[in-house]
Formats: sequence, C-alpha cells, structure tokens
Amino acid sequence: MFYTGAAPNQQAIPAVDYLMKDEKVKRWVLAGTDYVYPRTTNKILEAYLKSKGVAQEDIMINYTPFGHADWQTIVADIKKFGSAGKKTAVVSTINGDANVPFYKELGNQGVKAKDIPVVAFSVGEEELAGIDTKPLLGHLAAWNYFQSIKNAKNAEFIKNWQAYTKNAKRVTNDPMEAHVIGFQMWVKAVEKVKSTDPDKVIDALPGIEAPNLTGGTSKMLPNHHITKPVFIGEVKADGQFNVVWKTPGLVPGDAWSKELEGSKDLVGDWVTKKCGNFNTKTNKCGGA
Amino acid sequence: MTPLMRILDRGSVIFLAVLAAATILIPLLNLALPETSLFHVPTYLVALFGKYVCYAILALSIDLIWGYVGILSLGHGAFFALGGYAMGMYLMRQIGTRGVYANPILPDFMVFLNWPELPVFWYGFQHLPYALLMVVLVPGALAFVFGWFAFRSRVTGVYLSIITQALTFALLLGFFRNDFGFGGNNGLTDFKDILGFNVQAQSTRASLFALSCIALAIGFLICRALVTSKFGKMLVAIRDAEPRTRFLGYRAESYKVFVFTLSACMAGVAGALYVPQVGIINPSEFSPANSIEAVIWVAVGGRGTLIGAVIGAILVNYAKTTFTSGPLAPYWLFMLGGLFVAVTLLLPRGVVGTWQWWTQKRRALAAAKTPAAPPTTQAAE
Amino acid sequence: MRALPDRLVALLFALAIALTAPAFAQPAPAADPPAAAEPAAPALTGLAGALAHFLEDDFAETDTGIGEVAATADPRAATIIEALQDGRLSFSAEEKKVFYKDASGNLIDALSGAPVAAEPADLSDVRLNNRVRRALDAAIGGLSLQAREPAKRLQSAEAVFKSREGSVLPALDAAIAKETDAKIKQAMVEARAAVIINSEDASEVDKLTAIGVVRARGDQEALNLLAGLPAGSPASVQRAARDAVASMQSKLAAWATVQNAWYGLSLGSVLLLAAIGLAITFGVMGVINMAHGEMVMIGAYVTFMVQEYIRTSSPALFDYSLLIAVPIAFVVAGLIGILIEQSVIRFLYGRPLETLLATWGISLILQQAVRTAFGPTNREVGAPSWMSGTFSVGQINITYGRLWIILFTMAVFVGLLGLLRFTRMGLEMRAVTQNRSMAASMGIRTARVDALTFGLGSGIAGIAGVALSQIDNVSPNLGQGYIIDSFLVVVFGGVGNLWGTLVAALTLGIANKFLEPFAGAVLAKIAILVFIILFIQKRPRGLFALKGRAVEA
Amino acid sequence: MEASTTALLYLNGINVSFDGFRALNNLSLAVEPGEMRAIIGPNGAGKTTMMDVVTGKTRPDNGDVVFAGQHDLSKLDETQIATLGIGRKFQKPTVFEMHTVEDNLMLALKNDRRPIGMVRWGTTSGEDVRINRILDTIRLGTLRDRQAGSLAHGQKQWLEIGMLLAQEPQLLLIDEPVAGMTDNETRQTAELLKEINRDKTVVVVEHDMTFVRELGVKVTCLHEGTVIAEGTLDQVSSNERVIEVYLGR
Repeated sequence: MFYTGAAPNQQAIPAVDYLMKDEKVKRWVLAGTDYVYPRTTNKILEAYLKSKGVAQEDIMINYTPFGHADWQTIVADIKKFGSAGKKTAVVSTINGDANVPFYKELGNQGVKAKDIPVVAFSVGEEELAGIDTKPLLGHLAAWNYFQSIKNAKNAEFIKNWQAYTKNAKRVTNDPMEAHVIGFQMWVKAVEKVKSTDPDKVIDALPGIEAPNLTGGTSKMLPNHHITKPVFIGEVKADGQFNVVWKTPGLVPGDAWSKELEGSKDLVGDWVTKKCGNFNTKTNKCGGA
Repeated sequence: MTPLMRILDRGSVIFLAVLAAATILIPLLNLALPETSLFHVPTYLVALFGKYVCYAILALSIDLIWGYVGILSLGHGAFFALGGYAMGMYLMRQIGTRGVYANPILPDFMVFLNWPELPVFWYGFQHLPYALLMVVLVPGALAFVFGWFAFRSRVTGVYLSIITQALTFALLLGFFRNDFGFGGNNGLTDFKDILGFNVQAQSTRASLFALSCIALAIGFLICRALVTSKFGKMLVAIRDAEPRTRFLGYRAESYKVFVFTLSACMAGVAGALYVPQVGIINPSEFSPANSIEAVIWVAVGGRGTLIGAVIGAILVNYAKTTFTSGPLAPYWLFMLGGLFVAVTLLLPRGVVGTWQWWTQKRRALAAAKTPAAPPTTQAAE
Repeated sequence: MRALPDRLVALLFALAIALTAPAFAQPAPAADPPAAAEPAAPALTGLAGALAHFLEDDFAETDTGIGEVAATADPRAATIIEALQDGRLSFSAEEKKVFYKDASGNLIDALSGAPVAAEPADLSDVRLNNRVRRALDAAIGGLSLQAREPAKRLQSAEAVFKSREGSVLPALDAAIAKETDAKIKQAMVEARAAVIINSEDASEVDKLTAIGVVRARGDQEALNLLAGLPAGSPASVQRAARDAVASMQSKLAAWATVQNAWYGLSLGSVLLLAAIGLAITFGVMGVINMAHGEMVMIGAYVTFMVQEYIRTSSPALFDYSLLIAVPIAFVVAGLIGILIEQSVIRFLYGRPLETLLATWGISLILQQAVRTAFGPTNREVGAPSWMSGTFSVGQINITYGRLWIILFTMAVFVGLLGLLRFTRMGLEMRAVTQNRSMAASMGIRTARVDALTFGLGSGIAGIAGVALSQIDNVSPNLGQGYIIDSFLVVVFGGVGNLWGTLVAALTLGIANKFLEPFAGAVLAKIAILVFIILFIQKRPRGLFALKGRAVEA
Repeated sequence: MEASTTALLYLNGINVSFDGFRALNNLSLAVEPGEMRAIIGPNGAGKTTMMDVVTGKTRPDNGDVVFAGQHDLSKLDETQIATLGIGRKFQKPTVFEMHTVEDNLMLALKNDRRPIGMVRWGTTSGEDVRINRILDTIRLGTLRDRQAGSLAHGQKQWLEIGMLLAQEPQLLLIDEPVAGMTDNETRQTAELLKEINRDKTVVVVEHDMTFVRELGVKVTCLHEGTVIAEGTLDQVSSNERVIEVYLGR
C-alpha cells in the first residue's frame, strides 16, 4: 500500500505550528468524528501540544458520531472553553456530512474565525461547495494543495477538470491532486520496470519522483509515503482558500509519529528492511 | 404419515439435494480443477456464494418469524451482526502478535486507544467453542429479553417493527463508538486464521462455504420441522387469530418469544459464518437499511415458504452483485426500490408462494373434476 | 467640520502609542522580532512609512502597518483602514505604492489621495488573515469611536472591549464624555474598564473600580477578561478578579441550565417539525410512510432551487427566499404524496406491513432520483439575514435561526390543529378516521379524503424540509436521518394525537439535551432510544392514546 | 373474597367505563352450575363487555368476578381464565382460517399448552377419537380436511363451538351463535347447545328471540350495562321496562 495523501505530520502538525506562532493560540479544542483517523491525529496532536508546554486543562477533546447534526451544545461548550482568557483554536477532524451543521452552528452562534479559528483537515473546496461560506470567513484548512494556488500546471489541471465535468463551477481539491501524483508515479514506475506486475511496480516505486500541482516535485519515500508541501488556507467568501502560510519546502511523510511514545522508534522502510514497522531501537521488524 | 414424511415433503427433498450438490461440487470444482479448466470455480466466486448462503440463513430466520408468526422484524440485521462480532472477536484474538503493535493479548485498536488491558467481555474469545457459544447466546439473549418485554406487553404489528428498527439503530450508534470496545467504525478486520488455518487460503474458503451450506441445511431442517409440527400450526394460529389462541388457553407470547429467540440465534450463526468469509465486521451491518433489505429478500421469495426465503436471498443478492458491478450501478437503488414496490403490489406471495398457490389451485380444480376422490384416510401412528 | 476632533484624536492616539508602545506585549507588531529587525526606514516617516509595510505581502508586516497607519495623525488613516477591511486596498511592489478603490470604483493613490489614471501592471490585493482582521478591528475601534452612526460606535466600543488596546484610552475618554446614548456609553465604560484592567500603568484603585464594572457586566466575555488577568497585576486586583470570576461563574452555571432547556426546546421543535407530517399520515391514517423523510428532503431541495432561482434572477429577494419556498415546498411535496397514495398506498390499506415495505422502496427511489438529478454532494442553502446571528436574553444566547424554527414549528402546529378542527376538510378527515363506513354512507368520498390527507401530511413534511435546510445538510440522505426519530416521536406521543406528538417531541428534545452534558451526544441518544423501546412496551399506545383507525397488523 | 355462593359464575357490582362512557353499570349476575342462561338486550347494552370482563379481555373498574366460588377472574388474564375452564365464542366467528377443520380442533384439544409440549407431529389415536366425537357433535364430519377459511358462515360458527368443546371447559360463553344462519341451521344450533348443556354450563348472548325461545331457558335482559329483568322469556318480555327499552319511549 502507498499513501499519496497527507500523513499527520504533513497536515496537522504544521497547522498547529502556524496557529501557535502566528495566532498565538494557547488553548486547544480537538474536535473529531469518532473514528480512527481523528483519534490518531488527536493522539499525535495531544502529545505534540504537551511537548510544547500546553497543559492538560488547556486541551479539550471531543468526539461525535458520524453525521452528527445537533451541534448546539458542543459549539456552546467550545465557546465557553474559549473564553477562559487564552487565545483558543479548534482543530477539527470532523468528517463528512457533520461539517455542514457544525459550521452552520458556529456561524449561528457567532463564533468568528477572528475569535476562535477552526482549522480543519477534511474540509476542502468540494466540501465548501455545499455550505454558505459567508459565516466561515477566515476559518482555516491545512492541505497539501489548494485550487487557488497559482501556477501554470494547476491552471491547466483545473481547466481540464472543468472541461471534463462540463461544469465551470466544479472545484478541484487535495485528494484529487494526491491521485494525480500517485498515478504519475505509478506510470513512471511501470515505465521503469516495463511491467504492470504489482510486485515489480511496488519495488520500483520508492524513489520515483513526480511533479505535483503546487509547483514542486514529490518523491515516493521508502516508507511508502511521499514528500509534499503543506499549505494553510483561510476560507474566502467564494468558497476558495486564501493561502496564508506554507512550509518552506517539501515535508516528507512519516509513517510513524515522532510524537508518540509507542511509535517514535518505529520507521517504515520497505526498501532495505522490507518492513512497515521497523523498530530502530531493537533493530527488529514487527513493532516491539 | 411419519414425522419425517411430514417434515420432508417433495420440495424440501429437492431443495436439500440441490444444496448437497452445491456443498460438494463447488468446493470440489474450486480445489480439484486447475484454474485453466472450463469448470473451475474461481475462489472469489466461492467466497461470493458463501456470502449468499449466509444471507440465505438470515432470510430463513426472518421468514420463520415473519412468514409464520407475522412478526416483521426490521432489526434482524442486529442479531446477524452480533453473531458476526462474536466470531470477529475470536478471529481478532487469533491474530496474536502478528498485529501492527504485536501485542499478544490486545487487538491493535485497543493498543491504539491506550486500553491498559483486555476488557472483561473479551475474555474467553480466544477459544473457538466459547466464541461459538456466544455467537448463539448473545443474539439469543438479546432477542429473549427484547421479546419477553415486547410480546408480554402485546406490542405487535408496526409498533414492533418500529422498535426493532430503533433497537438496531441504537446498537449501530453504540458500535460506532470507539469507547465501546469493538473497534469503532472500522470494526474488526485483518483476520489471520481460524483454528490455525489461514482465512485467506483457498481451502479454508472452500471449507467455510461448505460449512455455510451445511448450516443452511440444518437451519432449514429445524425450521421445516418446527413449522410442520403442532408447534408450527400454533404459530400460524397466532399469526391469524392471536386472541383466539389466548381464549383457548395458550400463552401466545411464550410462543413468540421462543421462536423470536430461535430466529435470532439462527441470524447470529449466519453472521458468524459471514465474517470469516468477507474478512470484516463493522457497525454498518447494524444499519436499519440492511435489515429492511433482508426483509425484501423474503418477500421476493415468498414469505411463509422457507425455500422462498433462500431463493429470494440468493436472487436479490445475485442481482445486486450483477448490477452494482456493471454500468447500471447508479440505477441499482431504483431497481431495489422498484422491487419493494412491485413485490408488495403485484406479487404479495413472492415467487415460490405464487407458484405453490398456483399448483395448489390446479390440483384443487383437478380434484373437483373427479368427485369420486376417496375421503382421506386417517393415518394414525 | 469633523476634521478638528478627528485630528485631535489621532494626535492623542499617536502620543499614547509613543508613550506605551514599548511596554505592550499584546499588540504583537511592535514587539515582533522581524518587525524590529527591519531597517527602521528612516527615510519614510508618517503615513508613507506606515504604508510601506503593506508592500511586503506579509501578514506580520501588514499588522505592523495597520498599527502605524492608525497611529499617524493623518485624516486619511480611517479611509485606508476601512478600505483594507473591505478588501479594497491594493499595492504595486514595483511602483512601491499603495492604492485603494473608492466607492465608485476609482483607483486612488493612498498617500496622495489622487486618482490614478493607469492601473499598475503588478497591482495585487493586500491580503487579510485572522491576525490582520483582529488588528483592523482594534484600529477601527479606536478610529470610529465617535462615528456618526450609533451602531458603528457601539461596534467599536465592543471591539475595544475585546482588543483591550491601551492606546485608544484617550480617544475612549473623549468619546465617553461626548456620548449621549446610555447603552453605547455603558459599552464604552465597560471597554474602558477592560483597557484599564489590562494596562500596566493604571493605578490599583482604578483597576479595582474597573473590575467592578466588568463584574456587573457578568457575561462570558467579562469572565473571559477577568480570568485572563495580566500576570503582573497587584494581589488585591487579582483577589477582586477571582471573587468576581467565582460569583459570575455560579450565576452563569444557573443560566447554563436555562440555556440547556432552550437547546432542548430547539431540538424538540426540530423533532416535532419532522414528525408532525407523520402524525397525520401515520397517526391519523395509520399509513406507515417510510418515505416521509424523503418528503422532508424534497422540501429542502425545493428551498435550494428557489434560492438558486432568486440568486440568478432577483438577488434582492434573497431574504424572502424561505418565505417563498414554504408554499412551493408544501405543494410539491403534497403533490408527490398524493401521487404516491394514488399509485401505491391506496392498494395497500389495511396491510400496514406491506405499506411499510412499499414506501421504503419509494424512499429508495426518491433518494436515488434526487441523487441523479442534483448529485450526491451537499447543496448550499443560505441563511437569510434575519435568520443569522444571535442575541442574548440574560446570559443565554439565542440564535435567530433556532428561534425562527421554533416559532415556525409552533405556527405549523397551530395551523394544522386549526385545519383539522375548523375546516370542512378537517371535519371529513376526522370523520373518516373515526368511522370509515359511516362517513362513506354519509356521502363523504373517503378515497378522496385519503388522498388529500396523505397529501397534507406529505406537504407538511415538505414545509419541514424548508426549515431543516437551515440546520442540516441538503443532501439525498437528509430524510434518512429523521425517519426513525419521527416514528418514535409519534409512537411515544400516542398515535392519532397531535398534542401527544407535541409533548413527545419536546420531552425527547429536552431530555436529550440534559443528558448530553453527562453522557455525551451518542450515549444520550442511545439512552433515549432505549427509554422509548422500554416505554412503548409499558404503554404500547403511547403517552396519549386515542382510538383511531386500527393500526394493527 | 367471599365464597358464600354456589354459583359457577358470580358477577357482583361490576363497573366498566371507556373514556367516560359507562359500558357496565353495577352489573350483578349469577349463573348456577349446569345452567344454561340466555342474555338479551338491545345494542350497546353491555352484553359483549360483560363477556370481555369474564374472560379477562377487559378489566372491571370495580366489582367481583368469581368463578366456581374461588377464582377471582378480575386478577387473571385471558390465558389463565381459559385454562380454568371457561371457553368463549366470539360474536364474529374466529377460527384459524389457514388451518383445516381437523387442525383447528386439534389445536383446541385440552392438552399441554406449553410451547415445548407442542413440538410433535400428527395426532395420537386418543386425540383422533376425541376429534371424531366433536366432529360428530358439530356435524362437520365430512369437512374434516377442508380449510377453515373456506367454510360457510354457519359452519364456522359450529367449528368455533366445536373448538370450545375440545377445550373441555366447565363454562361456555357463546356470543351470538346464530347470527347469519338459516332457520334450519338455527334450529340445529339450538339443539346443539342443549346437547352441550347436558354436562356443561352455558351462557348465550343472542338477539334472535325465536332462538332464545327454542332454548327455553332462564333469560336475563341487560340495558345500559345493568340487569333490568330476569326470568323466563315470557316473564321478561312482558316486563314493562323491557318493552320500554326495546320499543323506545
């Protein structure tokens, strides 16, 4: 398996860094849908925040079910949590359909990005297309790609996509870019080994490079993650993102988080070690 | 007539013969023949058929209560899923140190969620006999408690349907929670082996298929034996005139609880056989839509016919596989929705029911033409 | 005429900045290392120097620029700040000039104030982010404290309260002296107190007085302010703040209960809205309409289409879009309901379980039809201005959207009661419900009444969809989320009894919201479901059972 | 509970009301063992409600319902009352329409009523004898294998009475047994009931006065939930109050 999407260190950590530095956020709400990805991300974030000196009482973690629709209480709780005198931000790993009522409730209860910004990792252009974005102005998203990023390659991609869907309003987003990169890499790997045999392609993939749509070149790493730039965007009134920050270069994806006790010694290395969970301390494969 | 003759009428014999043939032939054609052979059954098809057979057992369990007692459960998927989870828990424990976190006791998701130790309700699941007991016991106990409350209070008809739906919905929400201890939305997956055999192996799959067929045959025989017995006649009596049975001195609710529990146990077995064959069990199995879909299998086949339930389950699922994998995939819901409407409006007896009704009518007509038909003699045992 | 005071204020402002700037930690720009490291641009002074920060296309620089622009004793400052806030400020890096567009769209050189003939080639907007917006708010707070419009003055007082920007103190004092509107004056006094509490050079006595003022305000913001007291405050001040926080917290806790009840009421009204159509089709007619949720969904999509149409044809009507959508949704959903009744349900009367299956099939078809027509993703339904925002009653926050939904639900409920009680159709409906054959023999066309009743129930579901489009996803799955809850509400309340439905919906809504803080959203919901399952077994006919047409299988 | 009565069925001061409507109003009635009693009364007099109270379908608001001098029926449910030996025929004939005549009787036969005792196939020879005897009594011998749903209305009435007999009760409550029957059938039914009355106590509710006359038993007339007259049919039908009730004021 290869991951062309973002690893937590390619989305969550840079976003938190940005909020800490630029917005001086001291208090954190980690709100997510109750499933593995938010739990992983929040676990990493919690460890990361604590390593940066954030106290336990300044972190509020909240999980809601899929498709949660009635956000009145939770948004009120967030407001309350955010009024303890320290700058507060919400890190949202809320998934799918639950986002619309969540942001609507934020808007209704007057939680503005200026007061309590919400940074999300699963809200992109496609999701915003279903929401009235006016009340969301200034809320943030962290991705490795935004449609609003200006370069020739991206402009061409957007043009082709809109022509393909015969809809000039169709938006592009990060997962699409990830597939574009992934597909190019696969093609290059196939060209390299001159075969579509999955095993051969798998061996050839690490090290392959492909241009991404944000002006750089992503590379497949031995741990089967890729290098990507990280962008932070603020929601604009038209449903697009205004890039307010980006990493200076490309960030390599970590298969195992450096922030967590159980996994910081682990690396994924499918090239030399042939193993997804190689322990650098014990020099053994298999986690322990 | 001996009891055996009552139980095994011609249709049942044919059905069991076909089932037996499938039980032997499909694994044989899969294992013994080379892949290049024209008659080779690919492993993916064996798994697919195995899935259908499990659905057929579920349909059978629904038919037993809906067709014969008139209890329309819109939450039978819950019992199926509970049986599946019990089996999944056994399979999880078999992973042992081969998990990502290599914890010998805790399944990966528990390590991930920082669970310090195995919760009590996971104890014992490393032993297959215990897990199998739970496969039957957990759905059975839930059905017993639920049925005991519901039938004693004479909750019937649509009210019962609505609260069965609420039951499975509540379980759906619960199992989605990671704190519940069953792996949250991901459920239980990444199974390695069952009784030491690799679940992915071709021979294991073939064996599981054969086992499912045998379970279907046993389930069918149990249902058939029940419905032809005096007990079964009582069930139909309750379905058609429940007050009459009470005034005759029967405790209708005891009958209902009994058969509802039995049906839930069957659904649990179906779920338990399903999980190793599809390799995953997750909370979506609890979704009310799944349960309602299972009801339509029975309606299509013909409720109150047993064989019809099996045929309906296989027909509808075969159609689903065919449509959802082809270019018509977006229209599958139209098809399924149309099926619901068409069957209830045009074919209320279902395929098998209509056929039975038609042959019976023909026989009655034939009998009416020969008035000299001798009065049936009583075969006292 | 206003030039003199403006100038004076700006002057005082500049003075204050000069005196206090180094001491401030909060307005980050001045203290930010990169800003400090910047060669202090000795050549450019005043406005020109301030504007130079906008050329960098860097948020920290822009932030600094805003502070400096506000600090210049220049009459153009307010115009420039407002232009930046509205996104009308742009710059040309090559020409090293900053421009803004005036109301009529002309490009004006910000420094000279002269219109520009030719637009520079590399003209680009000065970008905003949250940090810049906050800085803008603070600057505007200082600049428009004496604006002519009362709303603006109030807004800027609130902005100061939040920003606690010490530099505006003189301006604030001046404004307080001139202010005649009691409410605005109070807000300004509170803002002043906020500034004092956070200022380092205010006397202890002043701070204690200020804490009193803030304590009297008593809301979450005030609590927020006092809880975040600067670290170096004197002990007596800290003690006073602690006392104030404690007393405010206990008061707020009491208010929180009221707030919870309000949330419950609001959730209950959503449940009621979703269930009320079902109370007609299921409760009155005994038809198990599993496609009820899809009628709600259709109502929501009608709202979407109405808004789309208004957006393209007459945007001025946007605020009325929901009002326009209500009758259309009623008619569309009602007609679809009648179509369903005529084509399917009428053949299945007396066979409720079959109706259940057939209508489930219809619900799948409707969902897929909408998915095919509109796509699987959410559709945007906007909130009209009168449904956005919040207001407070005591310490509870009431969002306009929720308030309108509650009122709307009550209106629908009362309207329906009236319809059943006072109209010919309602009379016929009740007659058919109570004794079908008698009604038929008295010349009531029962088949027609059935169709109309079903249409009415569906139409009401459609209306519910209009309201629910404001709080939920407008997607093909919208209806699925409500169907089980709706049935439970109707069954819990007692079939055939509208009042029962009302009581059931509100009870469940409030119970849910009071359970949520202890159990969390999911467990609360599960608890409610289990409660209803048990309750129905205790009282199979619901809270208020009435004898309607038999719903038995 | 006072057991000072010899009556098999003893109702005393029964009140039942539904949503404000008083269906039974201080109703008192005693039926002696071995008696056959006819109950008449206009529509809405409470005849069926009275049967509901006796058989446990409706709980009385107050009053005593005593069976065989020792069982308080108001505390028991339908099933328990049926097991005590009270059989009931409904106004609308209620048989198991999908089953054959034989199966209907087989299910009604006095036997083990627990689910587990029912898991067996076919009938024993002893049961056959009992079924045959009942079939003779109810004159349905030739229709043994017919589906009950396909029987004529009168035949269904008889089948239902047959099921009551199979139950072997002490007391039979029979609600309108001859509704929809031909004169001939009515006469046959009267004979049937008389035959049954030889060893069982019977309470018959009926509108058909010819039928009641045919039975020739003590008659109780109900009106608005209370007894207004009791005696032979002639006595009752000459009672002024009864005439007033039947003919209107």
